Order: sequence, then C-alpha cells, then structure tokens
Amino acid sequence: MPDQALRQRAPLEALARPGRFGATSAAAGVMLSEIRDRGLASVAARKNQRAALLAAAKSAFGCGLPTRPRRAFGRDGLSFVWAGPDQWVAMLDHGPVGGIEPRLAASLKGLASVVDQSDGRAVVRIGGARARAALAKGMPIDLHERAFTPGDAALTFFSHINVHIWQVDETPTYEIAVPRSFVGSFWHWLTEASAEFGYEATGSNSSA
Amino acid sequence: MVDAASNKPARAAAEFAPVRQTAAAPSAASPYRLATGGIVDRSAPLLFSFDGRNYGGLRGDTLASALLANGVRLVGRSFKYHRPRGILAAGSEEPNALVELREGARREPNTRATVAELYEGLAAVSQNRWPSLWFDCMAVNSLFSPIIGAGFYYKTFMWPASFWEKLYEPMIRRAAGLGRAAGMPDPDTYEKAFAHCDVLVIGSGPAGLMAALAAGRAGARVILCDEDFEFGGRLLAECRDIDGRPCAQWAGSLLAELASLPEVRMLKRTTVFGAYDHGVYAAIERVADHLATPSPHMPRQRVWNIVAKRTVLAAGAIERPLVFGNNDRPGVMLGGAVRAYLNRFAVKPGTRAVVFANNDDAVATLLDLAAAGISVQACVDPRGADAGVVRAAAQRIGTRFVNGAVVRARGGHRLRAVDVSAVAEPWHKLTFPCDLLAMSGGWSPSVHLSSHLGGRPQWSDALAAFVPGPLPRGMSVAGAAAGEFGLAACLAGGAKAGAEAAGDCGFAAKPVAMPGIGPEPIGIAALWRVRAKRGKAFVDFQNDVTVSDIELAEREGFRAVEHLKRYTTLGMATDQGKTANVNGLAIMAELTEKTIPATGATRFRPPYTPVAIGALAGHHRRKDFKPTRLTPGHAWAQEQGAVFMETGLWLRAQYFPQPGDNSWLDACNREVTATRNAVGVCDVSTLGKIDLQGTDAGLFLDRLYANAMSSLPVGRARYGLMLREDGFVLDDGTVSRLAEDHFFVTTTTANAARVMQHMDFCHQVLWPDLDVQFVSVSDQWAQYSLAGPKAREVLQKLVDGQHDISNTAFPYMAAGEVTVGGGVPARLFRISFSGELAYEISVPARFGDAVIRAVVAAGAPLGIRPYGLEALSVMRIEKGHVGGAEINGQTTARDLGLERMVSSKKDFIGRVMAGRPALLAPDRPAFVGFKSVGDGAIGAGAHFLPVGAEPSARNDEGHVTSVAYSPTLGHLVGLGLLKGGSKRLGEKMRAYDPLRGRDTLIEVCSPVFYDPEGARLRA
Amino acid sequence: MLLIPCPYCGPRPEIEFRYAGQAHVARAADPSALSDAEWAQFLYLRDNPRGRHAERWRHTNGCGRFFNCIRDTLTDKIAATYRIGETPPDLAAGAEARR
Amino acid sequence: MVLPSSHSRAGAVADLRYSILSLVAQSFRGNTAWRPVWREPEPKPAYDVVIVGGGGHGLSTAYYLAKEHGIGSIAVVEKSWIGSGNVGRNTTVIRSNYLDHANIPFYEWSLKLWEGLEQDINYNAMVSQRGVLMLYHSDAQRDALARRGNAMRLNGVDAELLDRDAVRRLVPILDFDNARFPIHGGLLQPRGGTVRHDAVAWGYARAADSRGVDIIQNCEVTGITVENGRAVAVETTRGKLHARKIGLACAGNSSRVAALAGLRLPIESHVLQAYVSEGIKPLVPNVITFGAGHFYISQSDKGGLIFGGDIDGYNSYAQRGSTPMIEDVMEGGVSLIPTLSRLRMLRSWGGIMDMSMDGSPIIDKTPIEGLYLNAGWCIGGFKATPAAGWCFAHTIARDAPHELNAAFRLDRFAAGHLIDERGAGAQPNLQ
Repeated sequence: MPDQALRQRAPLEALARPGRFGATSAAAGVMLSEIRDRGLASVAARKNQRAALLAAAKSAFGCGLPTRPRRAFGRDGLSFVWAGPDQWVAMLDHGPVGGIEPRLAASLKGLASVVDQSDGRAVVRIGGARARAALAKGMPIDLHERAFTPGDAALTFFSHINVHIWQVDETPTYEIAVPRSFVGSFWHWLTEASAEFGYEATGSNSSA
Repeated sequence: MVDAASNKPARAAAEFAPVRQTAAAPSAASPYRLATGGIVDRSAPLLFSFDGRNYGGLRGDTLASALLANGVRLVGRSFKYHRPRGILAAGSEEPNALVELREGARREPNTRATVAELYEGLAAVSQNRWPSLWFDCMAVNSLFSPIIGAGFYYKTFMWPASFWEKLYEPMIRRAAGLGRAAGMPDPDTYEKAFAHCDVLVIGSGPAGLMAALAAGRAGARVILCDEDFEFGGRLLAECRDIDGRPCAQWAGSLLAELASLPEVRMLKRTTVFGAYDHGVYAAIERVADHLATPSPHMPRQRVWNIVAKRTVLAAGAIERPLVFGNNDRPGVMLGGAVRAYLNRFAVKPGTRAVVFANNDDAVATLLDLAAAGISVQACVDPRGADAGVVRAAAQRIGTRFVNGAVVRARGGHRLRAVDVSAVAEPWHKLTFPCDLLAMSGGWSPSVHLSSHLGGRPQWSDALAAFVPGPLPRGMSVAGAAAGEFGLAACLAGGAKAGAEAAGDCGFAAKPVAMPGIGPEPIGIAALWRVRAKRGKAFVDFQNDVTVSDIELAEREGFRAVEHLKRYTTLGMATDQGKTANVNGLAIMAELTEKTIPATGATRFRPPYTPVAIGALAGHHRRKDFKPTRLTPGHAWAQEQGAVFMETGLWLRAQYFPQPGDNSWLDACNREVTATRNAVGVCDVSTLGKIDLQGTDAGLFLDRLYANAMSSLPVGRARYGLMLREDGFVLDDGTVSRLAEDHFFVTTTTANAARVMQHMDFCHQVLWPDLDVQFVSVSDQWAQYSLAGPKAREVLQKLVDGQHDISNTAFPYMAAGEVTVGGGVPARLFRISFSGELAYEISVPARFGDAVIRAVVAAGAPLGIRPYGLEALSVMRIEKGHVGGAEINGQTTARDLGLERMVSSKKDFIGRVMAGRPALLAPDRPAFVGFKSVGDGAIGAGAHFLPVGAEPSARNDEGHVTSVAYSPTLGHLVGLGLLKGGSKRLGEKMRAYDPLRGRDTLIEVCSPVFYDPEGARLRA
Repeated sequence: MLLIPCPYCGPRPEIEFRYAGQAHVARAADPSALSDAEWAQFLYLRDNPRGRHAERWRHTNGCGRFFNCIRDTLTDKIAATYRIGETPPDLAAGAEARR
Repeated sequence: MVLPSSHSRAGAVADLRYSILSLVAQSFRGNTAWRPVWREPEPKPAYDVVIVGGGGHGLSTAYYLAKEHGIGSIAVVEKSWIGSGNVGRNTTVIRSNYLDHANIPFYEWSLKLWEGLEQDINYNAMVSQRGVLMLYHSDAQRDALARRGNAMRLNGVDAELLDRDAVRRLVPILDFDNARFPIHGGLLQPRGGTVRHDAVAWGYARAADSRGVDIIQNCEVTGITVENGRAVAVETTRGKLHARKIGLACAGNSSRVAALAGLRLPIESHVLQAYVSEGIKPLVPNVITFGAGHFYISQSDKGGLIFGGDIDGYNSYAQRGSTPMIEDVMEGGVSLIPTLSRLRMLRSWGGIMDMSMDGSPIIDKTPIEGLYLNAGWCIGGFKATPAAGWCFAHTIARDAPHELNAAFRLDRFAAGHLIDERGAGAQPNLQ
C-alpha cells in the first residue's frame, strides 16, 4: 500500500470555484456553497416496525421521524428528512462523513434498514434574495413563502435531475441533495440559472 | 376590446401620454409623424433599415409604425400570388407584414412587423419575392389564378410519376415557404421557468387591468401577462376619457398601483400561448427581443410554465376585415389599427382616407382621423337606419356618408381609390380617391385559450361573433374576450372576474369603484362579403384564400369546417387565420344556406401565436441536451488521456491511447494483452448498485431472479438472471450476500434504472407484505475491476494486512467487507467478466479517485494497465459472456444458453410465460460462437445464411450480435443468435452483410473461446 | 400538463410521474395454474375506456411510490388518487382530489 | 404480387378525370363544372360490407374491396368528417425500414402501393420519396441498424448504411460538432418519404365513391348486433345498417367499438403529438430520425417543418398534447438541428394511437363471425394505409388473411408469437 493516506474528494471540489460570478450590477442575489462535512444515510422502517422505530428514534436521538415532507432535528447535529413513506434521510452535521451509519444502526437494529449515503449525494446550499427565482428555472414546486417554509422538504427534480430539497431559513436558504454522479451538470445548470442575479460561490460550507 | 363613440374631440395627446414628451427629434421629422401625442419617445430617435435602406424611428415604435411613419406602404408579398401587401393590423394578428428580422445566425423569418419592437440598428428585409419587393417575377402567378385555385395540386403533377421528385416538387418547394432559416446555430440562450399563482390574468386591457387590481388588492398572488411591450391594451390605442382623464393616463395610475402590490407579478412582452390541463398555462416571455443582442447573463426568451388556481382570460378581441375586390391592397387597413397608429404611435397611416364599416366602431375611427388632420373622403356603411351614430359622426367632421359598400379597391403597390356602390343607386358606381381605407367587419373575441382544452366557441347573432363556450376548469373570461364590448362593460366585467377569482382562492375582495364612462354604441349588422364582380376578394390574406376558393371547396364537397380549412388552407398560415376564420366560415354558411353554428366552429390549438422552438428547448441543447454522469475516477481517466464514449447518461473510458497507436485497435489490443498476461484495471462504477435488507430479502430475490438467491451463503456472490413477466430476459447481474438479511445487487449500466423500477413495482405492488427494504447505492460506491493473473498481487498491496485474500481464504465468487489504505471501508467481490482471476473492489465514492491512483501505483511494477470498454468487450466475447447485444429484449434464457440458470423449484417473474410454445420453439435463434474461415471481415448485424443459399428472408437463420478481433487468439471471434444454436457446432455458414458489401464464410463453434474450463478465474 | 396529486407528496406536475398501466390487475397467487388465455388477460388485455379509468402511476422523480389514480381519459379530470392496496374510493360520494 | 392496375371504372359522380388539361379546361368555364369529390348518400338498410371508420384505413379498405374483390355494395360509416382521425393528424412519413420479417414485406408492399397510388386513384397525394434517414450515435446502435438494414435487404428492400461523413454530406445542418450524443452515421432508406396526409383520405374517398361505395359522414356507430355468434348489423346515429360482413378500422377508438361487440383488445389508446413550424424555404431535405432522443422531422411542400416525438405515455382520448412531451421534442430538435432554435412552432396537435401490446398491428378475423378487425397500429398507421386496406379487404373478402398479414393475428398474444421490434415487451404493463 502506498504510504500516503487515501485522499478524500468532495463531489464539487473541482467545480465550485469561490468567487463572485454572473451579473455584477447589484449585490449578489444568490449564494452558493457545498456542504462537505455532513454524513448522510437512508433509513427505511422494517416491515411492521414503524411505531417501534419512531419511539426508538425519539429516545435515541431526541426527535420524532417526520411522517410528512419535513425535516426534524435531534440531538448532537442529527436530523431526519422525510424521503417517502417510512423512509428518511438521516444527516449528521460535522461528520465524520462515514460515521453516521454505525451510529444509527446501533440504535435502530431490527427496526430499520440503514444505508450510508454520505458519498452518494452532494449537498449544495443555495440562499439569497433571488434564490427562489433561480430555482424556479428548473424546479417545478412552489417555493413561495406561503407554500414552502423552513423545515419543509420535497423530493422533486431540477432540470433533468432528481433532487431532495429542504428549506433551512427565511432568507431563504435551501439545501439540495443531488446524486453525486450528476452534480457536475447540476452545478452547471444552477450557476447558469443564478448568473442573471449575480451569485457568490464559497467553496465549502460547514453543515450547521 | 371594441371602443366606440367619444363625443369629445380628440385632445392634444401631451396631456395623457405616460411617456415623457419632448420636441420632435430630427430623425422623426416626417410628414407622417404627428408632432405631438402617442406614447413614443421623441427624445429617443432610432435608426433602422428595411430592404437595405435606412430609416429613422422612435423608441416605442414597432417596425410597422416606424415604416408607416416613413411613408413605407409596401412591406411584403403574399404566399401564392405574390400580391403586393401592406400593413393590415397593429398587433399579433397581422397576416401581411412578415419580414426577415436580424441577420446572420440571428435571422428570424416570418416576423410580424406589427409586433417587432424597434431598436437601434434593427435590420429587416422583405421575403418571398424575387428579384425585389417592388418587382417580383412570381407575381405572374396571379395570371394563372383560375387554374391554380384551391387544391389544384391534387389534380395535376401526376404524370409521369417520376417527375414529382425531380421536377414538380422542387419547383413547388422553392416557390413555397416564406422566409429563410438562418442555417446556423443560434448564438443566444433560452430558459424555462415555473411560476405559481392564485390568479393568472391574461391581457392588460381595461378588463385585465381591473381583474388584476381586484385580485391584487385582495392579497392574492397575481400574475398579469401581456404580449405587448406596454401594458394597457386598447387603452393605449384609443382616445377616450375615463373619470375625466385620458384613458392611457388612467391606465398609467392603475399600473402604478399594481406595481406597488408585493404579490402581483407583471410580465410584459409575455404571450400566454397555451392552456393545458389542471390550470397549467404556457407563456413565452420575449426577454431580449427588443435589443440588438441579449444583455450578459440574460436569455433571449424564457418559457414559463404557470400553475394557476384561477385564470381570468382578458385577451380582448380581433377586428375582422371586410371582404371585397382587391381588399388586400397596401393602404387597406383595419379601423382599430388605424386608431392605434394615430393614437399610440402618433403616425398617420395615410393622407386621404375612406372609412368602411358595418358597425359603430367607425365612429371612433372617423373622429380620430379628423383629429389627426387626415381628410376623410367618405364614410361607407351598408347599414341604413341602424347607422345613425356613424352618420352623425360623419356629419360632425364634414364627411360624406354613403349607405352602401366598397366593391373594389384600386391601385397596385398602394391604394389609389375605392369604388363604392350605394344602396340607393347601385347602378351608379362612386369612386373616391384615397391612400387609406379604414375598414371594420366587426370584432371577434379572442377565445383561443378558452378552447385549447376542447371547449367549442359559441355563436352570438347579436354580436355577430363567436364567444367562449365551455371553459377549462378555473378559467373565467372578461371584457371583449367574453363579448363584453364597450369600455364600461370591460372595466366592470374585469373587476368582477378578478374579485371572484380571488374569492375562489380564499381572498375576500372589496368592490372596485367603477369609473365614469361616456355612452358607447356597439351596433353591428353582419356583412360577410361584398359581392364583387371584379378583383380578388381575400378572406385569408396570408394564404391567398379568396371567396372563389371557398366557392370551389363548397362545390367539391369540402363543406365541413375542417375540410374547408385543409382543402383551401384557410386559417393554416402563420397567423392561424386570426382575421380570416370567421369570415371564411360565414361565407361557407351562406353558400350552403346553413346557419353559422350549423356550419361549425374552428377549435383552436396551442400555440396562440408561434413560439420559437429554441425557447421550448430552453437550456437543453448541445452538450446540455441531457445531464452527464461522471464516475469518481473520471478526472483520473482524463489525465490518462482516455477517449470517452456515451453510455446512457454516463461518460465511460472507451480506451486509453498511447503515442504511436495507429488506431483504437492498437490501444484495445494492448489493454487486452496486458490484462490477460499481467493485470488490468477498469472503472465499473457505472454498474447499477442496490442495497437490500430485511428478513425477506432472500425470498424477494428468489421471486425476482430466475435462479435461487436465498440459498446463497453469507460471504458469497452469484450471477443472477432476471426475466420480464413475459418470459424474456430483462437483465443480468450479480448478487452478493453480506449478512443473513443483507444483500448487495449489481445490474448492468444500461438497465440500472429499469431494474430498480422493476424491483419497486414487485415490492410495492405485487408483494408489499415482504419485509425487504432496498435503495440505490450506485452513486455511493466507486467500483473497479482488477483482472489478470497478477490481480491478487496488486490487491494485496492495497488491502489492509488483517484481511486474508488468498485463494483459499477468498476463493472465486467470494464477497466480503475489507478495509484499504489504512481503514478505508471497502467491499471486495471475486467475480470475473474477463475470464481472468479478477476482483471488483468498491470504496466510498469520495475515495474513488485516490483508490484508482493507488491501484495503478501499486500495479505499476507488475505492468498494470487501465482498460476501457473496448477491451472489456473483447474479453467478454472471448469468454462468451452475453452482453447488451444479446440481451436485447427479444431473447429468452433458453435462447442465450442460460437455461441451466433457470430454477424449476420456485416461482419467479417470467417463469410461466417463458414456457409458452412460441418461446420454446426449436427454430428460435440461439446463442452460438463463430470463427471466420479465412480472413474476411465481419460486422455485427450481419445475418447468417446457409452456404450457397440465395439471400432471402426465407433463408435467414439468425444474425451476428458481437464480433471482435481477439489479440489473445489472433483471429476474429464472434457471437450470434443462430437457428438450432449449439446443435450446429462445426457447420459452415455465411455472415451476409450486403449493407457493408460483405459476405464471409464462418464456422459455428462454442461461444466460449477462452479458457473454457474456467481454470484462470479460479486461480 | 397534468397536476397529479401524489398521495404522499401532494400535487406535482405530470413530468415527475410515469404511467404504469391499468390498476387493480392482480397477479395470480399460483401463476402456473393459469391458462395461456388467462395469462394473456393478465399481461395484455386491458380496459381502454373513454372516460373514467383506474390506473397506476409512479412518482418516479419524487418519492418513487406507485399509486392508483382515477382519471377521465377524455377530460383528464382526476377524480381521486389513492395508495396501492387501498380500494377505490366511492366516487358517488364525490370524493375528489384537489384539482 | 403485382401493382394494382391503374384502370378506373367510370364512377358514380366524380367522373371528371383530374389532369392539367381538365384544370385548364375548367378554368375557362369559371371552375363551375367541378363536382363533389364524394357523394353524401343516405345510408341504405343493408350492405354486403360495412366498414366502421372513415379514415385512411377504412377508405382504402373500401376501395380495394370494390376494386380488387368486386364487392358491389359497401358502406363506410364515419362518426365525424372523413379523415378527421389519424390520417389527418400525423407526420406524413412513409417507409418500410423494419426489422422483423413479419413486418418488412407488409410495409414494403405498402410502399409499393404508395408508389403507384396517384396513377391508380387519379389523385395527387404528393407521394415524395425523399429518403428516410435513421441516425445512430453509438457502435451498438450502428450494429442494431445494420441488423435491420440487412434484414431489409434480405426482403429486397432498399437500405444503405451511412457513416458520419456521408450523413454530413446529405444533411449538413445537423449538429456534428457540439452534440451531447455525437452522430456516428445513419441507415438510409432512399425510397422512404412523405405523403400529403389529407389527400390520402380524399383521394381514396373519391376513388371508392367512383366505384359506388357509400361514404356516410356524421354517422356514429352505437352498437353492433350479434346474433348467435355472428355480427349482422351496426346500429348508428343514422339508423341500423345490416351487413354480411363488418370491418372495424377505428384506430384509437378500436377498443370502444370492439367493446360494442363484447371484445376486449390488447390495446391502449395514447396521444401522439405532432408539430408544424412556420413555413420556410427548403431546409430539411429528407425525413430524419434522431437516435438519441424522441425526435423526427421532415419538411412539407408548403414549407412547414413537420416533426414529432414519443407518445405522451398514458391512456387518453383527448386529441391534444401535454407540455412535457412538447419540451422533450423541442430539446431533441434543437440538439439535432441547431438552426431550428429561431424558427417558430406554429401549431401542435394530438392523435389517438391504438397502441398494441407488442407494437405491431392486428389485421384478422375476430372470434365473432362476420366481424373483422384492423387495429393496433401504434404510431405507424399512416404509412400502412394502402397495404392495411389492401390486406384487410383481402381478409374480409376471402374470410382469411393474406400471407402479408398472416402474422398480424389477434390471438398471438396468448401463444407468445409476439412481433416485438423494439424488444420492450408489453409496456406499460411490464415494469
């Protein structure tokens, strides 16, 4: 084995150049960044175990698992986003990126199937006054504040790419999980959609 | 909307124009430009060119108004007879004034001058004429018009048959068509966007403005669209008072309030062109068509998908021409258009006018013409007593009123006079010299969007027009579009519709105060055609459809409205018959002596006006046509100079060229040889990967795969074969058992999505009671295949010491979890596609780049080479594995020689149907290998023929699926599907390939060319 | 464009979904007991009404779930959507999906 | 088989033969002597054969029944105006570039009938053999098209495999330099092309009418009378028509009409959209099919670009399309032909396709005696119009299929004798 340790590469490492791009007239209308220190895992309830799973999650992580398209926050940087009936994406802020599966599996054994997806998804954060307008150029769901609020989540698509989006705050700020192999095209389209408003890209961003 | 009498004289426009007024700029100094008035910006002169000549216009002009301001009347030629044509209308309904706008790669044929917003440097040329607009040779067609009437081409050009493609058709095609495509890629960009609202208001005339205001004040999310580049609709074109203020000024204050409402979005230059199901509307926003080139980071156009809970259609109405002899002469114009040019653009469309109308709309035209100082020679109205207000208006401006009809226009390239026949003395023809005829045949509500979902417009005798029929759910119609003619009715109807729409969305609207409006007569008496002896009477101007064409259609039985359209091409031109359909239908009704409703009603289809194809494509063109999927090792492969190929959405390394290679084959051979003799590595991250868990996971897999999976021991892998329910092979792949209740499945790259869909269906729909959960992990894992006699040696350098991967500890078809590079979790599978000692190792994708580099570094001393799809394919052919060319959806397990994999002990998807007679027929082509006899070339797609048999379908015995040159064996090796299959080993056949001019002798053999006993992969 | 109310995600544009054939076509518990004719019925023969149609859809670009939908094939009006395994709602009782 | 002879018996009404001479002659008489292209007769109480469906297939069936089989009393009943279905709503392409030996001879016979059609029926349908080009974008696609092209050659059908440069010479406006899925070449059938679709309905109607066929419009079939296993009459909105034999040629409405006789078909009705651009001077020389997306295109003699893509993908009887497919088609179009971007889509429409479960048609007797079925044409019915009518007429007249349509059996699905060109299986019923 070659001596130096194996280097990790974030999905957007080569693509998300920091800087101010697009229209330069006013202040940047869109802020873009990649979240690189978050662990992800899919969690699916075992047959007839939903109730037990919800209870176990409550006690182990301090939050119920959302039963509609929402995100729920638990202890120590853990959160769960609804990902379909009896399915969730669990997220762990500040990693370790690979460390989420064992942590969940330990508490949910027999109640849920847990699969590490930390490497399967890139998580992009988009915020700013014109974030909604930029996302409207590829995403069919209504992100208006009357229709979609912080904590709300949706499984949908952006241009031709399936995404998982949830709102973080009223700025508005959103996080979008994208299958890793698609992230190059996704970033290309997102930045083209944002260029009209001027966007600021900050390479990586801490997950919390 | 229809507007009628104002009993005040037109006032100095400076009072009410929202746009700043200044002294006339020099470039606008023209006898046809009024010194004051209109909403053009006299401080912003613009230069433009038409047919190579330079002219001056003003900001706020359309190309049409600017041409009129420069005295240009002749702007185009008609489609068939190449008649000289001028400007008929002032909006998107214009049939005549089509030009090629812009130049080079940005050329846009068939652009309506009446909607082309003027910008500095605009360049336009006329089209469909040769050599020039003024002198067009094709105008001789007019002479043959008796022969080349409606549908003449169905009756001739039949002899001799071979002449059609050679002579007739090229001739016709050159003559037909209008403008010319640029022929080059479009340099501009386009966007698509989604919008959501409570209330969508289509049109910003009086009705639309009031609707938007009522809904907006109530707090609803409102989107207001108008196709024009100014909001206000007819309010900009008319000279009326609202609440004692000029209507355009009044509109300005409403617009200001709308702009101040946070939930109201106003989209000008935006045409809602289609109504679709469930309240979805498609609109096109012309973001940059009013500029020479789009600004940086801006698209040229944007297509909106608008999802609206409620919609108010306030699209106004379109004025109808009157049908009489030579009614297409340049200078014959719609009355409403004349007023628009006078009041909005401050342009005189002529110097001496005649007004001809069958309705009270003539009043406003008369007054506005007089106010602009244009002498009105006569006012012609077929109505007698009913024409009172018109007669009065004529008197007021001292114009002669004639109760009669214009029977014929005189002049060629421009109108010189009109012949009028008076009711009183029809024998005595009156002739009035003029260069402008303002005509009105009444107004047709713009019902188009109301019928896109199939609702038939309904006929109103009172209005002599079609009004909306059954409406799409959620749509209401207001103003002139609803047949509410008259300003007051429009304002009231709009306010009501807007309030109701907001109410339906849960927003209580306070009533909007109705402004005071003067009296407005809207009387009309239908006049569908003036029976003219001489001169062509045009119904569809753009397609040159005349009354006699409709008469011929009637004579020949094309009386159904759709037959009429299709046979005469009435309403099929780029204006979709906006000014022609109703006249045409009514004339057919007269001819068949039926009522208009009994004759039919044209239903409209999207788009309302033509939409740029590029806008509907949006961003998705060139390299962005579809997303591109890249593996974690992509950057590394690029550094190695890999040549990539598209496989589905993925880019995969095809081969790795080296300096000195003559062709891809050199690289491919090198990669195969290196792998067979030492070791090679291939990125297989694109394989579909599925993680399955649950107590029933094994049972679930048993039902999915033709072979048993529940019997698979933990720590082992197995090839799997999946059938469709109809018995044909769906996919092959591998299943590995990581724990009692935990499996890892791979699918082929091509079928990954289809297999996932299939598994979801089987679980969610067929067997929801099973305790199994699965999720795609295709993107989670980077996966590499290490193959070759030295594969283990390389691997041992990577895998952390504590893991024993010796042949005994980790034999063929073993599977397990290991760590590499000091603790990085990895999965190792001893499976081989190449037939060599081989492993597939997968690591979390973030390590994918590092691991492939580490593998190559570790393998370098052992002569490792990366290999691509070409080498992969050669090795699988040498080994006789089926691939995409064999699993083509038409083959069964039996066809592919895989029946041994099909379990007879259990039920599984496809089992029963695989046993149907047709799928067991002995003469089905089955999987074989073959070698070339001699050195003839062979290509996949060649068919197998018996030696000496004549080439015919009867003698077709199968086809070549895959061929490759085997550097290992030094000759061509091939796979195919041959009737009789393995029963024919040793037979000589022909690989018949006439497409490529080949006919090669082959010998059928076993498909396994290399290491048939499989010793190497167990080594 | 249809707006299809996914029973799990709410109304979404048609483009997120994939049609999956006639609903309530049950796969036999013992497939080998079926005759060829019965198999043809199961696999190939379909109601193809002009009007209300019970059909399957999958929210492919969403939650990935198959579900049932009652849609008018002429007007595209969607009367109801409901989960796999649920019996069709009593439409006489006017159960109607949002838009 | 020989081409139908072009002799035409003096007709009932439309006896004025069409030619440049008659055009000129009539023009001097003010074009007043032209007569209806087909009569509008009142339905008679009984006919030898009643064909349900006044589209291309129904009218050509009636014509060939009269011409080839000498059947005297024939009626075609149409619920609306003739040609109001798919013959008036398609993209006008004719070709015989199929893969399966069961399909190729049939579609080739159709192409041969097209080639002689205008002289046969004395009506110019503008049969234009400008060539049909199917593009390939990978070696795998090339091999599949080679297999297809060689199968065509084995059936005596013209086919040429072109490489990238040859395609570029033929159609230089395609995107050869920036494509997401680069063009590698194409399979050309030079004899393929287009036909003026409406003219096919009118021409067959005129020719059938002139042989005494009653074409009855605005006559919707409301029932099929079956007496002890035999179909004996159709009930219509214009009365009951007794018939010794009844042929169904109802395309998208096949399931509904067959249901009137208690038949359930392996067919779903789906919308296929088509689009036409504004008229422009000649740009697209032949018919081109994109291999990396759902898009095909040709240019009409009037100058409009006519193009289309895939079906909307769900059961529908609404003759209109939805936006996702529109956008998908335009994306494909601009990706294939970049200069389309600034041209405008003028009109879009939708036809109802009778999608059979294996993608191939049915021309056969039914379990009900005296009732015959022509259906399941999927998106390919127009090009088949002459042969479908010719074979259906033969099947009805002889009470047995012709060898050309022997494989298009109704019962093939149970036995598994599918004719699955695409290898997709019975979508959408297989997941």
